[in-house]
Amino acid sequence: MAAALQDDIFQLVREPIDVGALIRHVRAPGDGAIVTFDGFVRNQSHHRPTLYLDYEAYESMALAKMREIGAQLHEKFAIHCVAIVHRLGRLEIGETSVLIAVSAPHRAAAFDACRFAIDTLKRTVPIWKKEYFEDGAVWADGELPPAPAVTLRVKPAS
Amino acid sequence: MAAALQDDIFQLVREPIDVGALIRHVRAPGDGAIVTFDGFVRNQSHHRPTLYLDYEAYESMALAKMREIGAQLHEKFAIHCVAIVHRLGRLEIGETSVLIAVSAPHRAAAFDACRFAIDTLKRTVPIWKKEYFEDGAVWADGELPPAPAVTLRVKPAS
Amino acid sequence: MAPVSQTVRVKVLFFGRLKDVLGHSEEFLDLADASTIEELFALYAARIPELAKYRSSVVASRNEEFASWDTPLRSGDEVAFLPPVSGG
Amino acid sequence: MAPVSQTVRVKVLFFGRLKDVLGHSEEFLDLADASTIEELFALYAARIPELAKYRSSVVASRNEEFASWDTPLRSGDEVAFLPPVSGG
Repeated sequence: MAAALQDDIFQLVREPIDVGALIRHVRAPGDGAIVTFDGFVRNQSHHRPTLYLDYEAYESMALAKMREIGAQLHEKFAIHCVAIVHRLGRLEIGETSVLIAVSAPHRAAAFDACRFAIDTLKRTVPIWKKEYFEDGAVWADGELPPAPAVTLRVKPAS
Repeated sequence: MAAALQDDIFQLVREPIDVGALIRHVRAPGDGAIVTFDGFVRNQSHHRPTLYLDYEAYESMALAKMREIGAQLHEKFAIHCVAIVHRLGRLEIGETSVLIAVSAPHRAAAFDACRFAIDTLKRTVPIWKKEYFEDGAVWADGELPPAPAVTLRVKPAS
Repeated sequence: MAPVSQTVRVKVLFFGRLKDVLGHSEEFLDLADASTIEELFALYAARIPELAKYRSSVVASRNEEFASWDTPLRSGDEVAFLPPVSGG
Repeated sequence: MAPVSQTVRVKVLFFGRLKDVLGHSEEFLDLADASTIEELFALYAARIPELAKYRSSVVASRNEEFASWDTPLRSGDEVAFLPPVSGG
């Protein structure tokens, strides 16, 4: 697997995400395009007004999976640099929960990579969202990550 | 054609584009996703080092075409709001020439709309880029906008 | 009565490399009524032969809409000749 | 000589709704050597019957990699039971 470039960023944070700073971070004079995905807290879920959200993660594994996504981006797409930052803890309506910024010499790679990154993050990174409503809280519906069905065991030498 | 929402932005500017401000502008509590395309000046063109660029436009028509793209986005995609801003005049390496930000309740529409917008802008909006090198300047290769081949004339009533 | 031969006044704009070839970017021009965009371009190409070689890589607009070369012009029309666009 | 029956110590983590059902999020557990992740989950389901109904909507990881349910565990392994993820 290709090593992530030194200036890629993969972070879990508990403070507000500075979108502008991350876009500036991935910017370099050899590039021409940055595509950014900014996911933020909606004011409703399934037509029920949301008060706020709480995100938790299996932090060490989540960071490992985020780095893995970064490595996949460099393998699959002609990009220069990527930043993937997810916020944890309590988030208010309108606050950014995830920011992905991808720079590339050409726009097609930046679009494809950014979309691959958020799609893959939502399927594979162990982060969970609890939604708080007037009358209670529920864990959001999510996606079951694809796991190996069986272990391929190497037969021991006899 | 669907009317553009009042808070859409279509601008030609001669000052630096404030990417963060535009992302904040399209953000609304009912949305969950913003996809942004930030196109900026590369330090080379066909392997020749670029000094700077100069953009000119047929301004009134360019704005009309940008608004037309906005109307198409609202027709084709389930988005909330769009900002399309293009800079004119002299731009230095690394400066943003075009910024497109699209907000939507769901990310697929935001990605599709943002990409449609930049692809359509590059084919149809009358803006031209002159590239300045150490040894001279050239108008960049571009795309010929699709124009009607013939006029369909209504036969005058006799 | 046969109609009197008339002229129409149109505004003509050139951009990008066309502007460089022409040495100016806009002017008003009087044309025979019902002249087409094609005929308008031919007038300029007659004046500046170098223009002719751009004919196949130019599109025209009339009143800020892309227009076919056989579009007839009316008084007050604004016609622009647009080389391949390179915004973004 | 036949091998002596041994136990292995593993760290077990629960997240999201599983953590709510368990009432805690992590603990260390001693298991018979070569127990699988499936057997580990069954131990918890025996203790807290409500857990069983989550079995089909849970994936497991071993040492931060998604793992199949028949993965045998070794001493020092960190196993996590992960409900459907909802980041982003």
